[in-house]
Amino acid sequence: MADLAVDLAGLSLRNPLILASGIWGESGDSLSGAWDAGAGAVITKSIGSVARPGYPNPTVEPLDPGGMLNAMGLPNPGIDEYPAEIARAREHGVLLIGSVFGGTPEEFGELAGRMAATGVAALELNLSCPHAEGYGTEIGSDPEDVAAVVRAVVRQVRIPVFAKITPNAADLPALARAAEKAGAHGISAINTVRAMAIDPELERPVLAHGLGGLSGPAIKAIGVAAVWQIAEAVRIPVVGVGGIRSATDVIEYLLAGATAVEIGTAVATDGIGIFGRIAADLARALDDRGVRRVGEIVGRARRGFAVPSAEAPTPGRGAISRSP
Amino acid sequence: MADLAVDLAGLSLRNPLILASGIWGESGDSLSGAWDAGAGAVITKSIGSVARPGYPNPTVEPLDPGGMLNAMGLPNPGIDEYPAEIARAREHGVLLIGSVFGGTPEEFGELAGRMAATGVAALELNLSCPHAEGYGTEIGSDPEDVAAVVRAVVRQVRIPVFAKITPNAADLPALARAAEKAGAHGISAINTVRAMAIDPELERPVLAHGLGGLSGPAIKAIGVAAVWQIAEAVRIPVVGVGGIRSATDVIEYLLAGATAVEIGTAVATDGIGIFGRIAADLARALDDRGVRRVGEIVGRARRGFAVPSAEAPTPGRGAISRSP
Amino acid sequence: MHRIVAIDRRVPETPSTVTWRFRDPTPAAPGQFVMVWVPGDDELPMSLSYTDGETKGVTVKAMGATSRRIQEIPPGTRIGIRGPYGNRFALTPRRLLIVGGGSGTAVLAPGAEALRRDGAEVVGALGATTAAEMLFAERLRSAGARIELATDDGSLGHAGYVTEVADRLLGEPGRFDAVWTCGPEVMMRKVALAARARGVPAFGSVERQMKCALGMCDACALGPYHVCVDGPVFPAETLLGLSEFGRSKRDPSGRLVPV
Amino acid sequence: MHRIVAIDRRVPETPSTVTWRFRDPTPAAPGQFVMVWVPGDDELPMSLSYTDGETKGVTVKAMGATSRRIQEIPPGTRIGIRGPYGNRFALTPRRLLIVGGGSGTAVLAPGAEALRRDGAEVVGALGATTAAEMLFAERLRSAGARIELATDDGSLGHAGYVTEVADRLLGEPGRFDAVWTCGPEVMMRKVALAARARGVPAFGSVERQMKCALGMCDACALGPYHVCVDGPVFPAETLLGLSEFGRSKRDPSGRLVPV
Ligand SMILES: Cc1cc2nc3c(=O)[nH]c(=O)nc-3n(C[C@H](O)[C@H](O)[C@H](O)COP(=O)(O)OP(=O)(O)OC[C@H]3O[C@@H](n4cnc5c(N)ncnc54)[C@H](O)[C@@H]3O)c2cc1C
Ligand SMILES: Cc1cc2nc3c(=O)[nH]c(=O)nc-3n(C[C@H](O)[C@H](O)[C@H](O)COP(=O)(O)OP(=O)(O)OC[C@H]3O[C@@H](n4cnc5c(N)ncnc54)[C@H](O)[C@@H]3O)c2cc1C
Ligand SMILES: Cc1cc2nc3c(=O)[nH]c(=O)nc-3n(C[C@H](O)[C@H](O)[C@H](O)COP(=O)(O)O)c2cc1C
Ligand SMILES: Cc1cc2nc3c(=O)[nH]c(=O)nc-3n(C[C@H](O)[C@H](O)[C@H](O)COP(=O)(O)O)c2cc1C
Ligand code: FES
Ligand code: FES
Repeated sequence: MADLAVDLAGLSLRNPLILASGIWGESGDSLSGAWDAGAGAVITKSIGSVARPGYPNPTVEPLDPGGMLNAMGLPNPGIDEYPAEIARAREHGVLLIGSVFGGTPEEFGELAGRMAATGVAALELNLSCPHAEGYGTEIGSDPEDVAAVVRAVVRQVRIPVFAKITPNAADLPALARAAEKAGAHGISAINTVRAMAIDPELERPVLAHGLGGLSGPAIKAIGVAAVWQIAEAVRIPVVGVGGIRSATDVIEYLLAGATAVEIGTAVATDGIGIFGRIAADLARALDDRGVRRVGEIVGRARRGFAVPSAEAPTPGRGAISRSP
Repeated sequence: MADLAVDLAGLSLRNPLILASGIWGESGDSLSGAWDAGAGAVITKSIGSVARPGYPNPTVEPLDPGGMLNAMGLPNPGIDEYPAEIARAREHGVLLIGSVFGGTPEEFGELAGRMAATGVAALELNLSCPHAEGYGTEIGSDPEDVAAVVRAVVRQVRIPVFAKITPNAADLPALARAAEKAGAHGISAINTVRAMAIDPELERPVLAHGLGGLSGPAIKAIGVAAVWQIAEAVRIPVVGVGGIRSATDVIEYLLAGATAVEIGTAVATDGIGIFGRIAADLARALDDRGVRRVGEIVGRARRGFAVPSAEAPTPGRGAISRSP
Repeated sequence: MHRIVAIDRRVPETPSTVTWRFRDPTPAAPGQFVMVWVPGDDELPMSLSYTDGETKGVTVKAMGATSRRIQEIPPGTRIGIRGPYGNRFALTPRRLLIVGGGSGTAVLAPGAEALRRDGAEVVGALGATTAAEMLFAERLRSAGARIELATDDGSLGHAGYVTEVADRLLGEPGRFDAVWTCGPEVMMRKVALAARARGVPAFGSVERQMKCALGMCDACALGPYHVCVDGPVFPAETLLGLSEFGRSKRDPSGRLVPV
Repeated sequence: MHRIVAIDRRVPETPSTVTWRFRDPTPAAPGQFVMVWVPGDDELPMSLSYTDGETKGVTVKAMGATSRRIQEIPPGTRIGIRGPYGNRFALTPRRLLIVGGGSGTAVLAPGAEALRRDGAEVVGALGATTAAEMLFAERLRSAGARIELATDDGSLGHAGYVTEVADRLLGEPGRFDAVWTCGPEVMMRKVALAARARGVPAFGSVERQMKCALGMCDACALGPYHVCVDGPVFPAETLLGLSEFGRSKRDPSGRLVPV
């Protein structure tokens, strides 16, 4: 049986399947439940400095085909209250990654320190907070902002720090490189993709917030592209996120260069049992291809691949693969 | 019967349904065919300075759910040869918009002048060309680049110029404002979304180019968000593109603020008859809601809409809609 | 993937509750709820008070600001519906006791009606603050249920808590093979304890903050459960085992606050 | 949405053609093609030379650099398949003449076999440059077709163009109720004209540059048609009406170049 364990920036994960931030992340019992269901690690919901109720409903709208739209508005009980939930999950033995969000590098640094003090094994920085509401950009869309946030955080903590990259930016490799240079230990990609639905009958936005973020299978190819580009640009590990619903999806991300993956929306569509199912399927799929450890296939899609020219036809591009 | 005609930056379209660039755009006969099928205008494929074969196959991969991945590599016969195709379509009476792409503002200006000389009614600037192959950014992801291109083009021509915006950028309103300020007469949004597929069995990218662009229903919510944001930011008309397959989709874009829309991938999934079908359905749908001219519903989803706060619960947000 | 329905009929039930009936052919079962979007206002979870056929219904109680505001919307208003979500009451009892507190009866009524149609015996103990607030007593009577009432102010039926009526009824050994309850959690806790004492299996429908209704966002976390997918109906034994039941719930930010 | 198949059998047919057989249960009809992706190399349109049952086949002719290169891939190689795409030969003729030039016979063979199984009469006029390059003559004979051959160098059958054989066969009035042809366009044009002269409906399968195979990218534009969805099989009358037929095609950039 293939060994699913992975080393992720020093964290020992029993398998590469991580619960994504914002899903089952409000209560310590839920975090424990995701762990019991087979997740290799679980990420808390993104915690800020003060309690926020988030946007009013509707905050979520399932879309066809295969998309999930949400604008929760980062509801969270604030860093004063949340450690109680973490304590509960830690008692349960959960491998925890604490997610935090802030508006400035200083706020990120402060939050990171307090989150680390709860005993989480690592941090994930949610860099997708709007710079200023009403404008299209996020703090995570500018390499310098990203670097400043990461620098402020790594100064405060001794645990691995993952920078979670937004897809709503032009140059994802540049963002990832900025985070790496500033001291991040890993990159998570991607967060949700800016999107919106309007009810054609009622003639108004469906979400109370209007704009939202798209997740689920509809964004898988966007996430895979991000991982592919980022894994080429940095040496720190990349965690792939976006639209994963099966072991095949996980393999696609691993081949693109992800060391581990996060699963979010599939918990809604397939139930929390998705972790156990994918872990079993993944082990079988690796066995079938004669792979003993997950790490062997990480980035393997790059083997023999070269970008062709669009200016003139290219002759034979690389090796031909045979069945095993 | 509702009047489908729209005025788009001075162009009189018999309906708001435009054939998107890169679809049925290689031959004059195909452009004519799309017109005969009921398109309100047709856009040529993006033409450059010299003939390019594009990337080798596979250049296209249909994805589940509802996505189409492509990396054609901007194949085109070049501006020397292409005018013959335009002449053929013009003879047929087609309302033509010429799309051009270039690597620098100067090249765009030169191409725009030559394209305008063929007698097309308007230009669309494809601003999604990679700045430099291998890097993640496009010439259209930087507001200053966009402004420089638009300035170079409007100096050369006297016909309306549409800047086609990439979704692979942080701040779409900023790009649109830059184009508007530089003299563009309209904004088209969006082009394809950066994406990729890896074959899990063969362990290699499916497209010869590796990275590609996602189109089709999977990106509709991304396109609607872009139009919503851009329409708020500029005064020039916005043309909505991305994932349109039905009259309901068109209405969603119109409500978000689009004056007209473009249809691409649906030609593959539904056939060219999609133009006639949507036009008929759209007229019926407008009749049903008592709308006489398409223009009446443009941007109407903004009526009474306000962004709520995520920091504290909001009381009643705007009017309640009743059935007619 | 919500759908739009128009409120066909607006039925004021009591001074503080109103029922909206709307055409919606999507099948639903007693106990399930829908997310009701009042455009321009909020989206709230609402149990279906009518689950049969093509005309469904929800019964809205004026509780906080939102539910008060939306009570006023007139017939013809178009609202968005997602669902039905959640689990259902098992329609297996042959001798059922329902214990409804206030608008909680709305959750119990469609299942009680279904069992009556099926020939089962249904007894209802319904409580309200005052006579005018008594909900669905007539509806259940005309379905053939035996109904006993209680009001806090004694204006109708027993003067006092409905749990006292329920206690008395449960005191007749072997009379019931199941109890369903919905109402304030303190009430449901009492009913659950009484049923446990008599060895009668009981089920309660609970409410928690809801956002996604899809088992994803964790807003409705209740111990290890998510009310939106694992509930809203839980065995009373499960509820009694939860430290939060009857004591705390989460506010929209996820903070635990008293119920 | 391609699928991966392994080449089960590699059958060298002539010095310049090889057939790949592979398991693919997706139904297909004679005349249709698939997009064949040779990983690490190109993706090319290939007509199915075997359309029946679960084991399909394509017959690859060494034409340019790519088709030469991929001819060498060994059995066991996994390739990607999309499709089948395009239209089909109508299986209605009862007295069919097929006229195949070179590897074009591969396109005609499965339909001819199907008609034979159905009891129809099939006569084949097959041409090649030389005897060794004659494709599928035995296959069609064993299906019960009467086969007449022609080679440019006279090494087998009639010395000269296969169109001369076809002309002769078509000269027998009323003998055929349909003609199918596939091969170089100059050849197909001659067959089309001969069939028109005799009043026999004819159908030709044509090739053009292909990228999407979905009727979107316009690479395969042929007059007002798209070969990938409106073709590859066209009535000969349609082809004769197209100024491009037998004269020009588009290169990968979309430029019109001579066929
Ligand atoms: C599964 C489910 C089914 C539901 N079904 C119905 C239904 O059929 N009919 C219906 O009217 N409501 C139902 N609700 C409750 C409804 O969704 C709202 O929570 C309720 O209308 C209050 O909303 P509000 O915004 O007006 O009040 P809020 O502003 O949220 O609260 C106002 C005040 O009411 C109190 N309050 C809120 N909810 C309750 C409660 N459940 N019990 C006691 N006090 C409360 C609060 O503590 C606060 O003091 C259901 C909830 C869930 C989770
Ligand atoms: C619908 C369709 C079905 C096809 N079915 C088959 C099939 O079953 N078997 C098969 O081998 N090929 C088939 N082809 C052709 C095949 O897809 C390639 O075009 C062919 O293999 C040449 O590719 P290449 O890259 O090797 O040659 P290129 O590099 O494209 O061309 C090399 C040389 O061959 C010439 N050439 C290319 N194609 C043709 C042609 N069709 N006729 C005459 N000369 C040509 C070119 O002009 C050039 O001189 C089909 C094409 C289409 C569109
Ligand atoms: C309801 C919901 C809430 C989310 N909340 C957060 C959050 O608080 N912090 C964060 O970094 N990402 C958040 N995300 C993004 C997810 O972690 C993930 O990046 C994204 O959904 C893509 O993965 P998926 O397709 O598997 O869901 C949220 C996503 C959803 C659907
Ligand atoms: C095969 C293909 C080729 C395209 N070529 C071009 C192009 O040359 N120029 C351009 O501006 N956009 C091009 N596009 C983008 C489309 O015009 C359109 O913006 C995008 O596909 C989204 O719309 P859709 O979902 O309706 O296809 C192409 C898209 C596809 C699928
Ligand atoms: S409401 Fe989101 S998990 Fe239940
Ligand atoms: S191959 Fe693209 S339209 Fe035919």
